[in-house]
Order: sequence, then structure tokens, then C-alpha cells
Amino acid sequence: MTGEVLGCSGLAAGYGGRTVLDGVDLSLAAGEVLCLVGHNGAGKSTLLRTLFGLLRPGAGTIRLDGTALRPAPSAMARAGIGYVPEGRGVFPGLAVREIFTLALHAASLRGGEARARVEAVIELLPAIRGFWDRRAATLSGGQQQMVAIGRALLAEPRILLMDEPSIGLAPKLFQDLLAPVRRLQQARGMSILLVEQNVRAAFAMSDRVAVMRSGRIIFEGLPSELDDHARLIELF
Amino acid sequence: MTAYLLNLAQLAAIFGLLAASLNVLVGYGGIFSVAHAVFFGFGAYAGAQIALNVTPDVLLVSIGGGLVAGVLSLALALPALRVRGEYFVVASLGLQMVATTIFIEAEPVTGGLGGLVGIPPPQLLGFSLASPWAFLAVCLAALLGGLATMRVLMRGSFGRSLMALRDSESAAEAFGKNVALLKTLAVALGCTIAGVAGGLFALQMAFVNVESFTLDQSVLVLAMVIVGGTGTLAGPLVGTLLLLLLPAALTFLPGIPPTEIGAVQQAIYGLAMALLMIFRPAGLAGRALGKR
Amino acid sequence: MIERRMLLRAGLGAAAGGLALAHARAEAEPYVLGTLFPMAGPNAEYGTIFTEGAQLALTHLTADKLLSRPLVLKAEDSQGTPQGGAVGMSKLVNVDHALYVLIGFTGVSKAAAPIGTRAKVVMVNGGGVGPDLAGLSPYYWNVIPLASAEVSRIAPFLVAKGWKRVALIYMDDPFGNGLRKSMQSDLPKAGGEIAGLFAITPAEQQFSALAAKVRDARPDVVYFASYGAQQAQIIKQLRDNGIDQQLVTYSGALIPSVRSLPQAEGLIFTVQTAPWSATDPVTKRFLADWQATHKDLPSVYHQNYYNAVRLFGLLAHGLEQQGKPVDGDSLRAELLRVRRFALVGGEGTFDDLGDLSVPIDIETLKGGQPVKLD
Amino acid sequence: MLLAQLLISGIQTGVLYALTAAGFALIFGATRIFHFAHGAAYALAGYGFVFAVRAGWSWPLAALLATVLAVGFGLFMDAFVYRPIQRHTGSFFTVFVAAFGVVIVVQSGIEIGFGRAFVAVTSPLTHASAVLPGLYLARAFWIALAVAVVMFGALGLFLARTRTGIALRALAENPDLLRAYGLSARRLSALAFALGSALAVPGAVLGAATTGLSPSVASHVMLVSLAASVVGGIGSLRGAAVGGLVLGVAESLVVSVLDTQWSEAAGFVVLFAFILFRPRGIFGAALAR
Repeated sequence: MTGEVLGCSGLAAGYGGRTVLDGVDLSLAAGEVLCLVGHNGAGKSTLLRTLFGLLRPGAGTIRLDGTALRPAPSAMARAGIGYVPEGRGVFPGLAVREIFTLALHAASLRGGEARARVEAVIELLPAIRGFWDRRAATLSGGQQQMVAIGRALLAEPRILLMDEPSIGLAPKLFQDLLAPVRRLQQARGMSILLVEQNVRAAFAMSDRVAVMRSGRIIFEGLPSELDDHARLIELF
Repeated sequence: MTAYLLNLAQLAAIFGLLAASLNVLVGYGGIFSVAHAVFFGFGAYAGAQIALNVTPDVLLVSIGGGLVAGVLSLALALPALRVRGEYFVVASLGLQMVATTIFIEAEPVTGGLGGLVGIPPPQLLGFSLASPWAFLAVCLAALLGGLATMRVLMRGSFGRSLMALRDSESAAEAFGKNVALLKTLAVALGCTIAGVAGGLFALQMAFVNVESFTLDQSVLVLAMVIVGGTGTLAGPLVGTLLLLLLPAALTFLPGIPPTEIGAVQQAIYGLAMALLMIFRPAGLAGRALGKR
Repeated sequence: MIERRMLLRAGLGAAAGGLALAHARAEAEPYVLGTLFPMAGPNAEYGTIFTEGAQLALTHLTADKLLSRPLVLKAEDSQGTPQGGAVGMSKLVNVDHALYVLIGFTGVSKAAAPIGTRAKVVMVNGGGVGPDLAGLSPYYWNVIPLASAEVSRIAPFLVAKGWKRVALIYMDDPFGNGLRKSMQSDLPKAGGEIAGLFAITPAEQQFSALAAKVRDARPDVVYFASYGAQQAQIIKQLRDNGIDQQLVTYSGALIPSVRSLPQAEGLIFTVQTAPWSATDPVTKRFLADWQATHKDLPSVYHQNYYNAVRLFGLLAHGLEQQGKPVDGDSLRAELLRVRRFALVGGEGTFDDLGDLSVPIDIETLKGGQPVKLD
Repeated sequence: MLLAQLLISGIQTGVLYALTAAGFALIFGATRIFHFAHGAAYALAGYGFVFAVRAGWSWPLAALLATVLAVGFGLFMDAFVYRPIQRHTGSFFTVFVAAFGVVIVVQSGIEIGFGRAFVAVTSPLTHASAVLPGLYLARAFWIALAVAVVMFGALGLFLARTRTGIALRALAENPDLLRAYGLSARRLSALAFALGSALAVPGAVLGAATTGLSPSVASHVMLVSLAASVVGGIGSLRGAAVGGLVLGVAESLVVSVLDTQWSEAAGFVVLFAFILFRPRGIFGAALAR
């Protein structure tokens, strides 16, 4: 495992005076898939939002490539970080084509390069071609999630933050969706921070696991260490 | 000077009552009406007609004004049951504009643009209230009575249900609250008190016409509530004092050519409204943000 | 508090029409004149005009040292509304202790008159022309002919011109309705008829539909009566929407926004006789000083409010000579005793109600200037 | 023929309402800010135009000045009024009162700076002549119609085809998600204010030439554009277009049976009926946020 690409220490954040993150230390290494698990309300989504700059931290530092910074979403995106938010990360009123245009716009990609990127994503997730012109609202949950992930991959991020991509999807469907992402990750050495409730599927592709409770990381280790079901239940 | 101050104090008490009544809708019920002057107007016209044709007795005039406004408040309750938020604001705006035209056109009742003139000096149970001190006492009594009624009601189960409704309509419904009834009652209560204030206003001015019940007046009353702070007892009173006394105080501004006085006063008044909202969005008496 | 407040008063040695601010002197308590005009909003144009006339008279009275005490002018904004009128009047009466208030506008007058009457403050109207302003209160005087007089003057003229079918556009308020009633009685008497009645309200801005309806009534001539900015708007939109008939109106047309409007060319209107050719010294001085600063002819509103202030000077001077106090009752008694005064436009005579009778001309606009027709 | 004439004048008024309402709808749709001071942009643009024409500028140059004023005002409101209030999480009504205060300031400013009189620019384009017996049309009618068609067409294309247009639609749907995509919601909302305010310009210029302007024009325009956007469906451009037309025609047609003082009320009766019976408006934009 090589050095850290994204990390934080003593990170605290919350909404309107309510503390959600209470001193989080976390480090994501280059080329690593780190899976974050924990109860509802443990602070997993908030951690991802804070790392991406959607939420202003109350205390602590965030590091990118070893440099402390105050993240802003657009700057983080330019720095090669992709974020797939919780829920359906698509605009229901926009066509898939338009959602991809938006992503190209965010990544300042134009012309031939833009077309090549789109082709690459469609090659990875070929089903997208079938509903390219349809409005996102008319797509199934799995298709929407595929668009959301494909959109994030368009910028060829070196770090991908994914917030519960499995929600509302059948386990089989979810695995079909994760498999290409895993392939890409291995091919390109991308780092992934994955928040997931579907522990079985997530652990299968993770290098490392962190468990959160009440705004803190209470366990870090290998997935195998948590394979023992009893241990997992205890931690939850 | 005393007479002028008394006149202002009477107006302040009446508008305080009016603003407090709007607070029932806006602050407690989350019903953002910009048509409150309409119900103030219903009360004022009804009160003026009673004073002109029956007796200028304060009790009769204000109760009559309140009843008429309360019954007609159904016109506001109806859209309140159908839509919320911005849609309701626009609905009440529509009501205000239509009502303004009706006030102008219903000349036999309202006197049209010419208004109702010659409203006799007020009485109370046969005693004359022609003295400004006596009428001020009546206005203050009405204000205190209105505030006490609202305080009791808003602290009771009605008020708590209403605030639950304001904070989340679906949650209130889930808890088995009768949303339609609650909203209708809140509208009726607010508008009835506005009607009482209207009756007093008719007696105070001894003249009513449509220009006192236009959109500008509705917005002014709304601004009183918002500037003071919604959902509090003191807020509307603070807002009333500020917005009623500000134009009065501005007429004392020195150094402005007389032909520009009006425009400069208006500009300062508008600026004060905007700046207060930018720097004190919760209102002067409003609670700190984030802690409801 | 009153002594410390800044008051407006005529500036000694200041340019004609100019005002300076000064502390009121405690030793010579001034006569306070109030103005209750719309100073903001759609009718503020009138407030500006009314004030200018009053200011010139104040300058003249001060320069003449006609009175033993200084004169101050205190302005209140009536907003053109009854409420503004009632509140402003109350302030003028109770705070400023004005003796004599210049007022305009029918609605404002009707709301303010009871307050002024109770406090026995004289109110003088030189701008409002609502027919029911006559006899509003013993303390309410008019130095302007009311609309009923203007209608009686124009009706026979229209018929004589062969314009028998008159479409009447009127403001649906006491002024407009009074005017409509006058027209409904005077026009048939003269041998004409009403081709259509079209009521409007102050807030209206769109008159293209009105134009279509007026055209549909096929009138020979269109008479309209509104106020302020709306007057110009009506003219422009009627003309733009294909109303080619002669347009006729009342004295309210004499404001810059109408006069500067190209579509208003040829507009016919009634107005109290402009006395600019009169040779009496009062008129000549008013005219000369006005033109020296404004490079333009004054309007009758300037004249009326000049006269209103001048009237106060003459009355108060008379009372001072007699050693009587100057208050509402004595001013009224003095007015009814003297009756005839040298005013701009020649000698004016007041009737028992306190109204000045003034001859009325029929004029037309040529190149933005009023030209006498009849 | 009276009906045809009223319909024509209703359409002419309606397209001006439609354009102004479209500006309001664009701003509200994209930013969810109830831009109650939109009418002030109209007033500033109109007065700026009249001022420039009177100063001898050519019409295109004057229209440019009008655009600069309107856009500048919109950006100012976004940056210095709405954003600070929202930063303090002020309620919707806080925004409303602040905007109303600004409208009063603008109106008084116009009165002080430009005088209180009615102003208009004169042009032979607004003079109607008979095209059929009893049916009068001015060239301004066709101009208004053409401008509206071009503006709506251009706007539609912009929103459908360009990256920025798509981003604006995305902002309207979900500003948080837009930020998750790495786009700046703040810059886009400023853009929405600029564009929406610019949309008030054609209406203001044509209004200055046809109906004329007075300082209180802001509140009237604001009311009409609000009503039109609700009738059409809040936040929907197509809705604002149709809503504006419906209101303009309703105001005009009612005159055939009632006196003109009912014409403004007629528009609001239509509005009220929509609220009661079809609260989502003609195009049924989502009721819930």
C-alpha cells in the first residue's frame, strides 16, 4: 500500500448546532478501496459530504495528497475527486445525455476528449446506451444508479466517494453495477471510499473496512477481521 | 402636540392589534397571507355602517366588525386548505386585488373611492368617548384583550396543534390533527380580530375608504409582524411601533427640500425594511436562529 | 421641542422662490402655514406644482414686510390618500400649530376637513375640483372653480362645434362622479347626448381595451377626467389605439407630463381664465418673478396657491391693523367682511361659502402651450 | 369586431406580461427565491431606456443601457439582499419583506431622479391604424409578438442545448446535487438572476413605448408576473408564457362586458380560480419542492 491520498484528523461537523462528526481520523491510501460501515446516523454520509466540501467542518483538518485544505466541491472535483451522493444522484427532469453533458461541463471537458470519455464510460456500462435519450425520472432505480456512477466516472477521478449505491437495488443488480467499477479501480489504481449497508457485497471488493458509531471511527481493519458475524454485530 | 401623540398612540394600538392578529396566521399557523388589510377593511366598513346607521357604540361596532370579517374569512381559508407556501401567498395576493376592486365598486356599502364620511364620535354604553384619552384607553383595552386572548389560545392545545401544523403539516396529520379545521379556525381567529381592529379604526379616523385597505397596507402589516419577529407576542408590537412611528419620525427630518420630502421618507422607510431583514432576519424580537 | 426643531421659512434675500432653513425665532413667533399635498407616489407631480406657487407668494409677502411676524411653511405629505390627509392634517394642527393649511385633492380634503374644522384651522383648496368641495366646512375655502363650473362651460361649446355624442371617461370617485352628474345634466340641456360612460380607477395603466370600447360607442368627441400621470397615459393610449376624435378634458390637463406629450397636441380643455395679460400690479409682479426663475408661464395651480398664501397675508395684515388676534375664526370673519381682494388675475370676490368665483376659458394645446379658443 | 379588437389588445399586453413573468419564473425556478422585486428591474430598465432615448441615444444603445441596469439590479439583489438573508436562513417571508423594501427604495429613487410624472418614448410604431374596418393594429403589436417568439425560442434553445442552460435546469431541480457534481450553484444562481432580469427588458422597452411608465409601475408588473407564473405553474417558463397571455387576454376581454376597472381584478379572479381548482397551474410544475 502506498501513501495517503485523502485523509482527515480530528474532523468535527454537524447541522445547525447538532454534532454529527465528533473527531474523525481517517486515511485513504492510493489505489485502496475502503469501506465505511455503521448504523444509520453514525455520520458516514456526513463524513463523505464534509470531505467533498459540501459541509463546512467545525474543527479538524482535511488533507489531500498530504496537504491540508479547506475543501470546496468544485475544487475537489477539479482535483480528481468524484462523489456519488446518497439516493439517486441524477436529476429526474434531465435526459441521461444531459446529465453527462453536465458532468463534462463540471470537468471542463470539450470536443473530442469529451466524446472519448463518454465512449469509455459507455463501454464500461454498455446498458447506458439503451436509455441515452430518456429522462432520468423514467428510468428504474438500477439504471439511475448506473447513470449516477457513470457520471462520476466521466471525469476519470483518482478518488471516488460513493454513498450507499446499493440503496433500493436488488443484490444481484448491485453486484453487476459494482463489478465494472472494481475492474476500473484495479486497472487504473483508483482509490475508493465506499459507504455501504450491503456489507456482503461491499466487503467483497474492499481492501480495508472502517466502522463508525456516533460520529467516531471505532474500528479499522481488514474485511476478514469482520467476517465473523458476531464481531460485526458487536461493533454495530 | 399632545393631541398628535394621542392620535398616533391610538393608531399604534389599533395597528398593534391588527399585526398581532396577522401573527396568528403567519407566526403560529404558517399561513402567509398578504390579504390582511381586506379583513381589516371588512371590519372597518361594517363598523362604519353600524356607527352611521345604528349607534357609534365601541362594543357594538368592534364586535360587528369582527363578526363580519370572521365570517368572510372563509374566502381566505379556502385557498389556505388547497395550497401552501408561495402558492398561498399569490392566492392571497389575488384575493387582495379582487377585494380592492370590490371595495371600490360596492359603492352603496363602502362609498367607493369617496369612502364613508361623517362617522360620529365613539360612545361606550351611552357615555361619550370623544375625548382622545378615553378612546385611547378603549384602544389599549382592546389591544390587551386581544393579546390576552391570543396568548391563552396559543398556549393551549389549539396553539400547540397549530404550531405543529406550521412546522410539519404531514406530521400533524399523522398525529391525527384535523388540519382543515385547525387552519380554518386559525384564519377565522386572526381575521375576526383584524375585523375588531377595523371597527376601531373606522371610529378613530371618522372616515374610511378603500385606500386604507389596499395591498400596500397588507404588506405594511405583514412587515410589522416580520420586522418585529413572527410567532412571538412582543414581535408584532415592536414591529408596529417601529413601522408606524418611523414615517411619523421621518417627517421631522431637517434639510430636505419640501418637494422631495415624500420620496426621501419613502426611500428611508423602504431601506429600513430591507436592511432590517438583511441584518435581523428573525425580526427584532425574534428568537435566535436554529432554536425554534 | 418645537423651538429646537428646524422649520422651513422664507429666506430673506434668497433668490425668488427659494427657501432657506432657519431656526424659528423665539422672540417673534411665526405664523405657521401648512401644506398638505401629495409629495410622493403617482400624484406627487401636483404636490410639486402646488408648493412652488405657495413658495413664491411666501417670498413676496416676506419681502413686502406686510406682516409683523415671520411666516413659515411646514409641508406634510398627504400621499394623496384620505388616511395620509387625516394623519398629516392632525400633525399640522397639533404639532405645528398651523393656522392656515393649503390643501388639494378631493379625497384628502374630505378626510382632513373634519380635523381642521374641529381645530378651527382655515383650509384653502386651489387644486381639488370635486363638486362636493363646495361648502365642505365654514373653514374650507376654494380659490379654484370646481368641476361642475367647468362642465357647464364646456357642454354648450361641444354641441356648438357639432360634437353632440360625447363619450365620457371619468374617475370613479367623488370628483369623477360629481363631474359625471354635471355632464349628465348639462349636456342634454345644451342639446347633446352621452354616447357612453366609462369609469376608471386610479391604479389603471392599460387603456387599450378602453380605447376599443370607446371607439365602439362611436362618439363625436371624447371627454376624459382623471388625475396626474394617468391623464397623459390616457391621451397617449387613446391616440395610439386609433381614437382620432377630438379629446376634451378639464383643468387637470395643465401639468408638464400632459403638455410635453406629443399626442396631446390639439387637446381641448377648460381652465380658469389665465390672467397673464392682466395689467394689475399683483399679476404683473407674480408673472415677472415667476418667469425670471422658471423661464416658462406659470400654471393656474401656481396662481391659485400663490393667491391662497397671498390671501392669508392680506387677511392677517387686516387683522393686525385692527389689533385682532389671527386665528381661524377671525380669518373667516375678515374674509366675509372684506370679500374682495387684489389677487393674481385681478380682483377676486368670495361668496358666503368662502369660494372664489373665477371666469373659465376654453383652451387648446398648440406645441405644448395653451392657446385660448373661447 | 369589438371582441376581435379586445383580443388583439389582450394579446399585445399578454406577450409583455409573458416576457416579464418568464424572467420571474426563470429566477424562481432556478434559485427558489421569490424575487418579489422583479418589477423594480422592469422599472429601472424602462426608465433607463427613456432616459437614454431622451438624451439622444439610438434605440439599440438605449436598450443596452436598460439591460445593463436590469442585470445589474438582479445581480445586486442576489448578492447583497437574498444571499445574506439565506445565509442566516431567513424565512421566505423575510425575503419577501426585504424585496418589498427594495421596491419602495427603487420607486422613490426614480421619483427623486426622474421626477414623478408619466414618461413614454414616442414612436410611430405604436400608432395603430385600421387594418380592417373597426380593427386597429399598431406595428408595435407585431414587434411585441416577434420579440416574444424570438425571446422564448432563444431561451428554450439555451435551456435545452447549452451546457449552462442544462446546468440551470439542474439547479432548479436540486442545487445540492449540482454541487455534488462539482458545479458552483452560486455562480449559476447569479446567472439566473442576470438572465431573468434581462428578460424584463423587452417588456420594459415596449411598455415605455406603448403604455408608458410611471414610478409605481414596478408594483403592477410584479403582481402581474407573479400571477402569470402561478397560472402557468410556478417556475415553468412555458407556463409563464401561457399564463401571461391568459392574463392579458382575460384583462382585455372582460372589458367587453364590464367597466374597465374590473380588468385588473379579472386577471386575479382567473388566478384565484386556478389556485382553487388547478393549483398546479396549466403546466403543473411540481407543487412540493
